[in-house]
Amino acid sequence: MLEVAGIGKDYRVDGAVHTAIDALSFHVAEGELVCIVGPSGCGKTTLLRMCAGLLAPTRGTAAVDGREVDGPPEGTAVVFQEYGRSLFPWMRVGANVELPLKRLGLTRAERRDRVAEALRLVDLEGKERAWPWQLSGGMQQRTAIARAVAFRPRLLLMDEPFAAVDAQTRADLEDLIRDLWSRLGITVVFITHDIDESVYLGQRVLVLSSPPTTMRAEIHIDLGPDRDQLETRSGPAFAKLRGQVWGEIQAAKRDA
Amino acid sequence: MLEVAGIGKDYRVDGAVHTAIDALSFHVAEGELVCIVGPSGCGKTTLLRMCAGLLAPTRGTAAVDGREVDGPPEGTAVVFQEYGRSLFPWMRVGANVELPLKRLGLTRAERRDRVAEALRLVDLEGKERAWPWQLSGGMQQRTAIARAVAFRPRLLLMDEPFAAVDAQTRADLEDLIRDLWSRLGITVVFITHDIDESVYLGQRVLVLSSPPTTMRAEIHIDLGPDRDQLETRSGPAFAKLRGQVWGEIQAAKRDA
Amino acid sequence: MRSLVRKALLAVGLPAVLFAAWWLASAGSTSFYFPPLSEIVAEFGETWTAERWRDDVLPSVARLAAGYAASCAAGVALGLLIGRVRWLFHATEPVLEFARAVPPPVLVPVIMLFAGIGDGMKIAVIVSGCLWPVLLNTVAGVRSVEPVQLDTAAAYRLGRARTLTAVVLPGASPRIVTGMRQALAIGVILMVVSEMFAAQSGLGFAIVQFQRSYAIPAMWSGILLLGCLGAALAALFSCADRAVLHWYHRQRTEEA
Amino acid sequence: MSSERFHSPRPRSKGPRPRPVPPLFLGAAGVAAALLAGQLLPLTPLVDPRYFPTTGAVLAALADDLARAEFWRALGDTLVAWAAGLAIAVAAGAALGILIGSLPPVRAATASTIEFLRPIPSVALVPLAVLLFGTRLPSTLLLVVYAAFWQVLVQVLAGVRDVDPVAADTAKSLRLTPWQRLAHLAWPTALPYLMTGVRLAATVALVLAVTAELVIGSPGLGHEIAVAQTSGAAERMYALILVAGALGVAVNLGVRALEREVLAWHPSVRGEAR
Amino acid sequence: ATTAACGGGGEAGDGGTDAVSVGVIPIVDVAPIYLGIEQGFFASRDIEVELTEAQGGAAIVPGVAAQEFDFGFSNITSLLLAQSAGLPVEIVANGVASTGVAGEDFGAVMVPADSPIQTPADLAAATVAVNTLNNIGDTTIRESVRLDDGDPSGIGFTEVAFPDMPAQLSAGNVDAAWAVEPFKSMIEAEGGRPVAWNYVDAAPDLTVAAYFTTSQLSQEDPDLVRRFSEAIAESLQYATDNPEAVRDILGTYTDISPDIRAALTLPAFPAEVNRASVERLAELGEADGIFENPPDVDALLP
Ligand SMILES: Nc1ncnc2c1ncn2[C@@H]1O[C@H](COP(=O)(O)OP(=O)(O)OP(=O)(O)O)[C@@H](O)[C@H]1O
Ligand SMILES: Nc1ncnc2c1ncn2[C@@H]1O[C@H](COP(=O)(O)OP(=O)(O)OP(=O)(O)O)[C@@H](O)[C@H]1O
Ligand SMILES: [Mg+2]
Ligand SMILES: [Mg+2]
Repeated sequence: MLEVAGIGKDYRVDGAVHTAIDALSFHVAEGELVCIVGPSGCGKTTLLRMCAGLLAPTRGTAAVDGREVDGPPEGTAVVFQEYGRSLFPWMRVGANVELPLKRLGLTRAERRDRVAEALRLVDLEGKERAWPWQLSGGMQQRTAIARAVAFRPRLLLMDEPFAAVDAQTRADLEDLIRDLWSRLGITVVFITHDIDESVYLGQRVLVLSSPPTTMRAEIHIDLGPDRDQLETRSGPAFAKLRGQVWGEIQAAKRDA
Repeated sequence: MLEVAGIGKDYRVDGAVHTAIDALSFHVAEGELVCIVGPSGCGKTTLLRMCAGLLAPTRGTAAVDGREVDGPPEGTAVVFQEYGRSLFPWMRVGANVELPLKRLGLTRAERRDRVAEALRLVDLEGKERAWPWQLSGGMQQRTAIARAVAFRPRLLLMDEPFAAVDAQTRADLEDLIRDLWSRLGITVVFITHDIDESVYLGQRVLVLSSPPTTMRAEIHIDLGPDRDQLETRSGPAFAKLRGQVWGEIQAAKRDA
Repeated sequence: MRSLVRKALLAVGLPAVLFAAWWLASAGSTSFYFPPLSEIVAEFGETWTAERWRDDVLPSVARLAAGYAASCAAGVALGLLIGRVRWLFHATEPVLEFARAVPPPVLVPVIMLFAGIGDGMKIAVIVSGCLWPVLLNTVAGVRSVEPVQLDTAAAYRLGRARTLTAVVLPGASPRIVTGMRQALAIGVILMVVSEMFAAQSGLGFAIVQFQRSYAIPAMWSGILLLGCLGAALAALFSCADRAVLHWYHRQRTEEA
Repeated sequence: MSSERFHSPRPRSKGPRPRPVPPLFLGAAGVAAALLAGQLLPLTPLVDPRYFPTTGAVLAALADDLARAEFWRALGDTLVAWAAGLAIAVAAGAALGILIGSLPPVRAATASTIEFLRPIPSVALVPLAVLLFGTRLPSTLLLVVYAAFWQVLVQVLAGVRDVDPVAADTAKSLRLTPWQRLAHLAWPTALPYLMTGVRLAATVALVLAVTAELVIGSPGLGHEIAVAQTSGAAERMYALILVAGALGVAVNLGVRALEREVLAWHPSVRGEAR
Repeated sequence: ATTAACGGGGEAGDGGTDAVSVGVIPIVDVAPIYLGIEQGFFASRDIEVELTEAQGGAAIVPGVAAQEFDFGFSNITSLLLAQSAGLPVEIVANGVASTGVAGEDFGAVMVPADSPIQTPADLAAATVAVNTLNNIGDTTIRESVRLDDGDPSGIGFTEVAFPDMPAQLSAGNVDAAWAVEPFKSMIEAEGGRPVAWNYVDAAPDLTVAAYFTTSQLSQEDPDLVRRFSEAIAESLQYATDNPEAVRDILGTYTDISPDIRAALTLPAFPAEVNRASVERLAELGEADGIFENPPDVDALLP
């Protein structure tokens, strides 16, 4: 599904070249759920934006379904780290969620249903007519998630999507994403800085190094398809994997 | 130090009145570190903005040092949840951090030193000349923290200040705040949605209910003054407190 | 209700003071070109009779409306195009800057060559001046649309047309409205200028005639009328602005 | 934000992406196209070359002018009136705009007066200007400043209003002094608006400088245009207009350079810089 | 040798030269004053003239009223208008006059070659371009139409600046245009033809324009005004005697091309204002209702 080959990105900063990502290669299979973790500023967002076709790589390529990415691939939804800025302040919450649906050839009723359902799933029922700036930070972030959910993408790219919500809501949203993923068979790339979350959610966790960024480790999460917030998290396998990821991140930071 | 008495806030939404905060009363003593947790959208940010004198309460009052708050009190620093928008895009990172120092009557050299030190503390050494939009999300958030740290406030109000940083950095920043707090004797009000964090950091954790918000619980964290990321967190007392806070939040959400 | 009264008082307060000052300062003036305000006011009633309104004022205002509407439409359309298509921006900029710098007294004869001397010419003259503030502001607005919003539109593949209408246009609208506000007064000015050429009637024509025939109080009354016209149009414009950009203004005035 | 943003999905192409054409070249191409149109249009039956001379004829007249000392003196006079008028208008417009814009009560109280004064045409003020200042530079300046000032003021007023609410809260919570809030919040926010205002005012000032010279007869390009006009010398008139237009283009180049400097942080410029 | 007194105001320097500023329109009509300066007619009367070229009355009349200019040049109807409106202006010297000969005047109502308009009466339902409405052009044209037994009330007068008339006429935007030199010659060069000689029709040897000042100056410094008038009179005489010099000097302050300069019809430059023609213009203006109060010709004339 998503094939990243030797991708790298240099930013020009005041004339000098700053290598954010050196070279990264990995593959995400169709219907897989991969989490990406790494130190702050290591290039996760950069990587995601290159995969989404929003940023041209300096070297290497990303390909979706075998086609090199040179613009956002069809059927992709992105939840941006800057959730607040990615909502359109001139549209109410409902319209924000509905906007991407408009080109899918749905009837008005279908769209309305999808919007209502998505908002219900992120616990924002009845907030259709609110303006984005009338929402709390976490509610804004959930609106952005609802927009992606309503779109029913084939490929879902999420950049720290639960950073602004409380622990309980976060757990609910994690289960929501896993549920959607397993039910609809979508492919998910999930950036997070919460190690527990990465282990709980993913089939695989990719750990990035500090910049110039390379792949530090690739950890398979063999916790099985059925996961539960209480049981899974309290098991010894979870603790072991958790420790493994934590160790890699610490090592990544130390090496910087 | 900070005395909140029967404070409440109603927002007008499309003509209707939406009670975000019903009534809250609590006291934060001089030199205390209090964490506030609560479900997403319960009014934490609203409360903080009222304490900071940025938002007029509908009822009740907040008072700092016995003086009712009707504008930002002197010696207060706020770290906003929308860290990205609270940085001035027309100033480089160094200038952003330096800005509040300009009215403190420091020499240029003193200011420069404070800026450099604050940036070093949040692990952004050498980023003085970068523009905010050249930083990753986590780096922007750390810049906002550095601005507050460099200011050396008497009262520090933080709204989910570590939401965008990775686990390791988060732990470092937690220790930084605890260190500053204990060394400088500042008063800290810290909003977070990370339960572990609230227990690890605070002397007291206030749990808010769902809107219309009231105080759900006030939990004293008797973990002593010296805390350690590994030891403290792995102790049974920590687990108990953690469970207690978690239970309250779940109950808060359930009652909604 | 109270605020309405307050607004009205604020709106007429300063003009009333200035008017009174003018009245006092000019009372007993013997200067030919600066007659007493009392004389001008007396002249106002005599000059601007119903007949004059029908024959001079209303046709002028109709031309103004036509020219203004055309400028806004053309300015926004061109501005969106030029602002979005970078090569077009660079290719057209010098030519447009050139056209902008040609003064109406030499431009009008050229316009007359192409558009004759009827209403078409006068409307063209109004457009020749009103276009620029709208165009420049639209281009600037389009180019400063929040990048994350453009990324969102691109990621969901909204398509050119929808990105333009749902994202770029509203994103640039605060600037566009500023341009339109500028253009309003310029339109009134060019309405007068256009009637200095090949005219037989009109508000501007009348003022110029008064000036030429040394009917100075009548000329002043015409200038007063122009001012009133401008203020009235601006008031209308503000209402429209509040309605169209309510999301923008409310976000900014909510709590301040 | 994104340095090399992909725009819309492009047809895929292997190999290096084509280098973008440099802006200067595109601008030159645009000018060339316009000049060519100016050459060809009068050769069609649409317009009469006697009244709308071909580019070639105009350039020839321009070459004659460039050799004359009076032309350069006139150009200098116009530039002085323009630069002085623009400087005053921009300084006053920016200062008053920031001030009025940051003080809501003042803003509310002055709004109607501003809207009343704005639509009063400078040309209607000609006799008054002459009466007050005679036919020399101050008269021209009065008209130039009166026209250009409003352009700057209105832009800056809108710019100050654009302050991001979170940034405003930040400034408040930092307890910045009123002066610091002006300098570090209102001013930078209004700056992109001001730059547009400067670009509008720059040409309006030029237009008014020329017009005032034309009508009042104070020395300058406008006066030369008036002489050419009243003599029926179409080629020379268009040559002089060409000069006025070229001044406009030059002014714009200057403002663009200034923009790149002072708005380096702004999305509209930073996307382009790379 | 002259010692320049500081400008503005024209106060007589003690025993020195009076600096005098004059507002003029850079057209054929003011050639004599340029000639007079060149010939030293002013210098010999201890006057140093500084000319300011304005586009029209909008700047000159207030300029004179504010004593920014000591003297100005304006057409008679405009001066009558100013006088009737209460502006204290006085004519001090003649400016320019019609040649008084139909077919050989410096201004005429022109039509394109193929126009159906043949006589002044045909203008009755036409659109006619004049440089300024409610001024000397339309009042005299109405008279031409009346004299030809037409009804002038139906004429559609439209303001078009003289320089734009040839183009507008050939574009068909107006049926006829009242043009003066050099534009009259230009229209003729394109095949246009005159249909009415409105100056000639209005009055014999019509005085078209004159030099004027404020009553204040003429009272304060009658000597200066007298010397200025004499110098102008001498200049007018010189221009009358040396038409070639007039054509030559046009090349210095206008851009009129040499062939047009050679071909154009020069106006007459009599030394004296034709009082009867001024009265006639006042009557015509009054008949057309362009004055608010009847002008006082006696007060206006020297
Ligand atoms: N537009 C830009 N110009 C220059 N440098 C940039 C730009 N955007 C990002 N960078 C740099 O690239 C590096 C990676 O940034 P990126 O936003 O991808 O990090 P991240 O992994 O998402 O971090 P975080 O977890 O903090 O969001 C950082 O060092 C950042 O400073
Ligand atoms: N400007 C506003 N207008 C109307 N309602 C508002 C406004 N700001 C906040 N609210 C509402 O007030 C409630 C509390 O918002 P607040 O931002 O204080 O929540 P919070 O506790 O900070 O949530 P989070 O953890 O998600 O940031 C929410 O229901 C929100 O919708
Ligand atoms: Mg990131
Ligand atoms: Mg919040």
